[in-house]
Amino acid sequence: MFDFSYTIWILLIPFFLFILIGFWGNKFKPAVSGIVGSAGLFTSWILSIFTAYKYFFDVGRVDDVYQQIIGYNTLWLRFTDTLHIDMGVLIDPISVMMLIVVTTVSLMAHIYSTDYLKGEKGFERFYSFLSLFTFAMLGLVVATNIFQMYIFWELVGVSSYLLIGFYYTRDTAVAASKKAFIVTRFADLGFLIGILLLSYYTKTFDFLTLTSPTGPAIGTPPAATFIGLSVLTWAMILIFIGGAGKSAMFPLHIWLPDAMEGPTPVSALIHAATMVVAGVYLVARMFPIYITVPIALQVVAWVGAFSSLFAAIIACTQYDIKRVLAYSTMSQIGYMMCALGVSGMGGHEGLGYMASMFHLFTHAFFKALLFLCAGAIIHAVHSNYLYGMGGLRKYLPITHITFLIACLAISGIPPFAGFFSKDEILVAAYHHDTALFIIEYIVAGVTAFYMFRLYFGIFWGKKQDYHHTPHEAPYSMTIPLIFLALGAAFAGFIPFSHLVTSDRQLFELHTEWIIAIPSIVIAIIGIGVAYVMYLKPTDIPRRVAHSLHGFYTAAYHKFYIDEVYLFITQKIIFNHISKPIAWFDRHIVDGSMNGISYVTNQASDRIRGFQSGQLQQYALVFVSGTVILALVFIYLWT
Amino acid sequence: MFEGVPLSWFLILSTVMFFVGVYGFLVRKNLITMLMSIELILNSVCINFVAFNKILYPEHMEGMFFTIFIIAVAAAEASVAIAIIINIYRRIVNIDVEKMDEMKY
Amino acid sequence: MNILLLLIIIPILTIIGILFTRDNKKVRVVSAIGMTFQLITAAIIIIWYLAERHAGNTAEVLFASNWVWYETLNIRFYIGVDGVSVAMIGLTAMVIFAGIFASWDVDDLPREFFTFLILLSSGVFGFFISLDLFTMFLFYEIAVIPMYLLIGIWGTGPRHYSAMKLTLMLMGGSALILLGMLGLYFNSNPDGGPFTFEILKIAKAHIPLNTQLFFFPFLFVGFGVLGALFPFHTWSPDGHASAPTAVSMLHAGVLMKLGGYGCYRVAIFLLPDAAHKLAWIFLILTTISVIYGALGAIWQKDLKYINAYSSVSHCGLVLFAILMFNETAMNGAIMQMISHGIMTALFFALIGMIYGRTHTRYINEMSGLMKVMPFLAVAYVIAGLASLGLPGFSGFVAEMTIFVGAFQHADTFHRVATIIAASSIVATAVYILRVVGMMLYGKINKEEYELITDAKWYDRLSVGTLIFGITAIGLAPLWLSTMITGGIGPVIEKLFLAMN
Amino acid sequence: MLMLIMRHELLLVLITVILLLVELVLPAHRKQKIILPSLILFGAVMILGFLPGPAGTLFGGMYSTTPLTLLMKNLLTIGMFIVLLQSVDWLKKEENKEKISEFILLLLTTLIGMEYMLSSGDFLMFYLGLELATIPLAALAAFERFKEKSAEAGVKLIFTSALSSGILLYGISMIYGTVGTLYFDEVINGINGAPLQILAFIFFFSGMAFKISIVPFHLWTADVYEGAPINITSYLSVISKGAAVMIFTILLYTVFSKVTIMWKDVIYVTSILTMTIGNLFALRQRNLKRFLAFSSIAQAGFIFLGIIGQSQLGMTTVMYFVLVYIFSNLGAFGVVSVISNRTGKETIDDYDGLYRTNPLLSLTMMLALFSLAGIPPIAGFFGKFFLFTAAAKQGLYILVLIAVLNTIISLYYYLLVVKAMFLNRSDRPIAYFKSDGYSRLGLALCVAGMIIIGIYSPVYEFINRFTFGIY
Repeated sequence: MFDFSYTIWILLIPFFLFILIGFWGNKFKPAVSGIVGSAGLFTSWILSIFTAYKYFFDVGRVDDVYQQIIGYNTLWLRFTDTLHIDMGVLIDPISVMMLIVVTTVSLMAHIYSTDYLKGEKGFERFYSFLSLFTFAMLGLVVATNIFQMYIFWELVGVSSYLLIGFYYTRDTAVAASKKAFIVTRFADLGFLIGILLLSYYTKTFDFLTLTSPTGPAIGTPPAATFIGLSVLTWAMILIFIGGAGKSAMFPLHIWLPDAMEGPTPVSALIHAATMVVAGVYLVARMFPIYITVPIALQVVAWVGAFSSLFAAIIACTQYDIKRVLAYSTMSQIGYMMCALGVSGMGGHEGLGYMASMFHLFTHAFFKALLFLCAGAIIHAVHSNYLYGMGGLRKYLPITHITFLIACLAISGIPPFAGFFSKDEILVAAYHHDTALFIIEYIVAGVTAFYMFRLYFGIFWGKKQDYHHTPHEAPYSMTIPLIFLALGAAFAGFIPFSHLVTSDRQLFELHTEWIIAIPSIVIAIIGIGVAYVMYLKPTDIPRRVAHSLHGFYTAAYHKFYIDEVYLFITQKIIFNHISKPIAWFDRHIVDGSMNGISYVTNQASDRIRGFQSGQLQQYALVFVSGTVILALVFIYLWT
Repeated sequence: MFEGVPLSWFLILSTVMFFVGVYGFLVRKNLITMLMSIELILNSVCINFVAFNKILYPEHMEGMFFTIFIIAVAAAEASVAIAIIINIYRRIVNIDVEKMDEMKY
Repeated sequence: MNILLLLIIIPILTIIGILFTRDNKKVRVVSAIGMTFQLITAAIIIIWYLAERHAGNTAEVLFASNWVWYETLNIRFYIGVDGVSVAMIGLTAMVIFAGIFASWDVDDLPREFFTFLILLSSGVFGFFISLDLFTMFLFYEIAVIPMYLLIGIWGTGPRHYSAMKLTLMLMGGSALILLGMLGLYFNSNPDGGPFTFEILKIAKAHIPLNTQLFFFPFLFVGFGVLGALFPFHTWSPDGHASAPTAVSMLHAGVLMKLGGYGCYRVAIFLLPDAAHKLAWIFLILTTISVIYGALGAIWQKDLKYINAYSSVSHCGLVLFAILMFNETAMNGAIMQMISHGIMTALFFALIGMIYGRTHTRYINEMSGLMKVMPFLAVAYVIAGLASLGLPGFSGFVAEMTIFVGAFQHADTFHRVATIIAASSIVATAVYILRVVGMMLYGKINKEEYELITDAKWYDRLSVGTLIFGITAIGLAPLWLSTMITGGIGPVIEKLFLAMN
Repeated sequence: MLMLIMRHELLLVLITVILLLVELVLPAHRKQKIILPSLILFGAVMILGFLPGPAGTLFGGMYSTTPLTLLMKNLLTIGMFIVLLQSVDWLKKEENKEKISEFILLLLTTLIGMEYMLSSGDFLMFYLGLELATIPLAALAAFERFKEKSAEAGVKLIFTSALSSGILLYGISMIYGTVGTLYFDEVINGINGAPLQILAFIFFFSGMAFKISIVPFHLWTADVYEGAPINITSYLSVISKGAAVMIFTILLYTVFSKVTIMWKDVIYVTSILTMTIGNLFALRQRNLKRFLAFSSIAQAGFIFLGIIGQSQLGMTTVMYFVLVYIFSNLGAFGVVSVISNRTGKETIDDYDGLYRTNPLLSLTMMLALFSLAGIPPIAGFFGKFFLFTAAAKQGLYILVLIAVLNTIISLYYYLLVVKAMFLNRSDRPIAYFKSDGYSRLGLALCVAGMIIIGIYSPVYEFINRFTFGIY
């Protein structure tokens, strides 16, 4: 058996980079940290490529079943004999796939940032955080038990917080980072409680035990129920809430658009390719259990579907290109969630699972690419806003081409990567539930529309008079673009059904043209509409917006979800819970304590009359005291 | 000459004297008078002792001795008291007990 | 000669040294040296302890020595440590060490300041090593009283009021403890023989249930006052707000732990049946403190108040976990004590340093400090992340142990309480990030802040020590938890017997 | 050598006579030369007192000593010695110059009275001792002839004490009436709890309670303490109260041992009253003498917790606490007297910022106050703790609870003084001064006592050995 224990270094290298750059980064020139960081990450990228090769094509498959291999495991903290947190590396198809995704995109982001952030204050800080994030994300994907996953889950959360707040002097950035952290934190609470419930009934954290068909969760599921649903259902729903928080599913999505305040490479890495799909990964990881609790799976499917539609609609109305991409990310993740929701277990039943993972993989490429392009564009025109751009294809040829590829990919135009994965998702949905299928189908069209709205808006349209002519980004930025573009173009040809499947057994995939053709058609329709509306500056968009203005404004204001949250946090929690508590503490609790002393003093003031200084009164008290005592005790004792 | 007088008479007398004394101590404002009331109290005690000794326990003379000592001590007490009263009189030309409340509360 | 005695002798020697130091500036050096030795001693004790255990020494307490003190009353000077007290000793040594450096620039009566501070710490050490209720109580009060002078003389704000309130409330607690102690003493030997204050002996005695029910509230509330048990926590915000830096550190970091430790070591351990009967009342109270403290902190504007309320919340968690009566939760409680001890000490140290530079503690008057004092700011962020329970720092380990342990309780009521308590982590995140956002991030709002200098070497030393502590526990918690588990074994055993 | 049994009293009488003679021969302008010899002589007596000697009864049982009473006398002499040391500074003042010897002689006389009272074997001796201990004190209270307050204190003391002794005598007379004897060891068998005896006991009790200043018989205390010269105040509050406590405890444990149930309740009620009222009054005092007066009242209430223990433990703890109390209270009064002699300042507000000018005095004061409040590791803590133990042994946990809550109140007002000295700043603090050697010796003794007695357990064991078989 091949020894995978070296895989721990895939995590540890970024960790040590974090320590190294974090502590001593500011001792050298900024560039040093960049180079060191990228070099370090390159090694762990190589390692993961090697691992993938070894696993998929050499040792991973034993009689047509991909093994789940514990590459490395060590006891980290012990709660009880059965409940203990281990730190380890679990090697199986999805984790290896994620290793590739994370290291690749992260490496691209590293290289890209060396020029993108050149001269920024806190360059080395950025790299240390980036390494921290990479470490956390890798730890998350290779987690051997749910608690290890939770640990790194929190870590990615915080590194995302730190990176969003990278421009900490910008109030919007600070607010965004805070929002991101708190919203995900709130979701994580659900995750935590889910873990507690699950572990209480199954007495284990270990993924392999949990997901084994004979394990305590699947083999002998707990009988207990809570308001109609089995505790297992509750646990899985709660865990999904955690995932939904990270993956910006409705209604926990509000942090994602604001998170675009962070530097663009961060958006590409964290908020497009890797961290936001952690929720999908989590559900996939627990999939064997989800399959046993259909209700939870239904929740996953519908939340995913709704989010994808919801986000797609909003995306059509936004002008900040990064926000558009953010909403499209949300929508695509909705796709993946939905795919998992409609999936079954095993063989062709598990198509949705495979498709979801597939889409995750391809999406990582074209979405990261889109963001990096956006970065290049912003780098060139120093503006995030669509109406500040136009006709850039002359100035930014490479960016233009790569952006176009990415758009085609995401719109699902063959032969680009998006087509294959999205198609499988639609097939799975079609076979499972028509309603979901229709939603996703519409979303496919809308996606194509808003993506090409961007494309035309940026690269065509009327030429703006830029105060200094935009210029193509340097190689360190364009190379990643090209690399990712290749991925976005050809990743679709990877035979995923032979690699990543729900029961880790390969099955044959046959394209169902009955689904594929219409999906291509609607994509093209979407593109066509965008072409009509945005290729040349016309007033069609305004008229369209005006014709359905109520809906439009609502969508433009993201359906006022933020306002709702603001109301809850500011009004309810702040003014109607915390403030009263503070008051109560000061006046009631504290007041009662002070009251005691006040009463005592009062008492001592009241009885001062006894000490009147009058000798005869003293004598009177004396005598009466004697008499009273005498009477009382004679009465008592006889 | 006291033959046949029952104990209770003495006790009643002494009790009356005692409470008269206490009463005087409590109401008379003149220090000297208060001193006299004290003497009343002490004398009531003396009567007690003598009566008990004579009628109940004639074999020992304890009561008698005690009485004598009480008288002596009372004298000493009175002398010191009067000395202090004189001193007070020197300070505030007055021996009204109610005037002596410079220290209170 | 018992090595534990060093923990008391070194402070006394240090105090003598201080009193014989001529130069006021030298005083701090002397005390620093003394406390360094103290830290080293503590480290040696921990290592030695672990070595002993590793060598298979399974005695209930190690380094025990037992001298008769008051023969006729059978009062003994009985010292010894188990896993729990060893951990607490380590915590105390670390905090007092950091505290000395944090108060490096005390210029008003430094001699007295350091004397009282070290006296206080010696009381704490004595408390943790003593296995005889009498000596325990004695050291407890020694630890409480210097607080009055420390806050009253060197404090800020309404310091006289706060000092008086704090002292009286804590002494009120100790009064209740005294009563409970006497009750234990006179029931320590139901079947004849001399009465005793020795904890381990009393633990063997079978105290009738009614007696237990009578005395348990006294002991638990008595210690609970110091453990900031709702509604007896109100000394803590004012006290911490008024106290000088080092005192807040020591007080929130160590003294409040005396309460939790006492509840665990005396109330629960010696009166298990009553504990079982009455747990639910105090469980409700502690759950309230956890949530209440966290939500109360959200509104505060004064850094020290924020931290005080978060201390209420965290210490509430300690008592909460203790009342769960199972090994994991108990383990978590001890770890939470240590983690919160270091963490909050770090907080107060930083607050003191920030206050010393900006001369305000109101977060809405500060902004953008990250720019001018990066070290302190980063340290503050680290402390904040630790306190909102981020993996990699001690807080996470402790809280997770508590939650998992508490959730293992068979009774639904307890599990619901656990969920409620767990939801405090969100509120914690809210107020921590609020502070970080308002105070450290953003643009500098006053031009005089531009001139602020970053931490001096002694600030860095004290902060660094504490950060090292939280990260060391946070990254490799296993040794600590194993050590503690060894310590709480007997308690759990006794509780288990009581349960059925 | 039967007389050796009575050695304490005889020695005191001896030096009293010697001093009288010396005083006769001394010329008027060299009166204060008598201070040193009298101190030396008294010190010698104090040391001689500790020498082992026989114990027994004299005069057919009227006078009897036990090792315990001998110990008590020694404690009293120690206290007395400290008081003398502390009063030297005051005696040397101009207005007292010609009354030095009177002061010392009267003080010695009261001590003789107390010692007779302690070792009295029957009520007559007891009464004589009591009066001998009281009457000179009245004279001493009115010692400062030119101060109205002093005279007022004298009046209040002499009159109330006369009344109390009258009532006490009435009680004794009724005991005599019902029992037919005055000898303690015979009275014991006669006591059977008849209503008349209850009445008698209550009268007797109130007489004693007056000396110990138990609520409601305490009202004279504050005024007399305030008016009298400070050293007399400290003497009153420590020595005479201590002596009264000791003899009272002995009488309760021996003479009234048959009717324990009866006096137990009385003690119970009065001790609660005393602690609470005393504390409540002490809260609001600004004059330190008055303040200490009420604090000493409260302390008396605590002492009753020991008495109610009614066992060897009770006796020991009471004795032990009195010992501790002597040192603590004398420490406090010592500081007050030094400051008042030098500056004439007596209120708490005058003490603002004292620490910054006179650190040592402040530290001594703080130590004494903490000892009174019962803060470890000072002796007072142990004293109080053992008192509570004694009470708790009887299962009187409620009483103990009330007591511990009272300690909180007392802590509060003791801290008020500490606050004044350490925390408060004053624009006109008491200037630094160097107190005289005698007072410093006295204070040093007190501090040593406060620190050693508690931590050094043999002291307690030593007392415990003597109290064996008392109950």
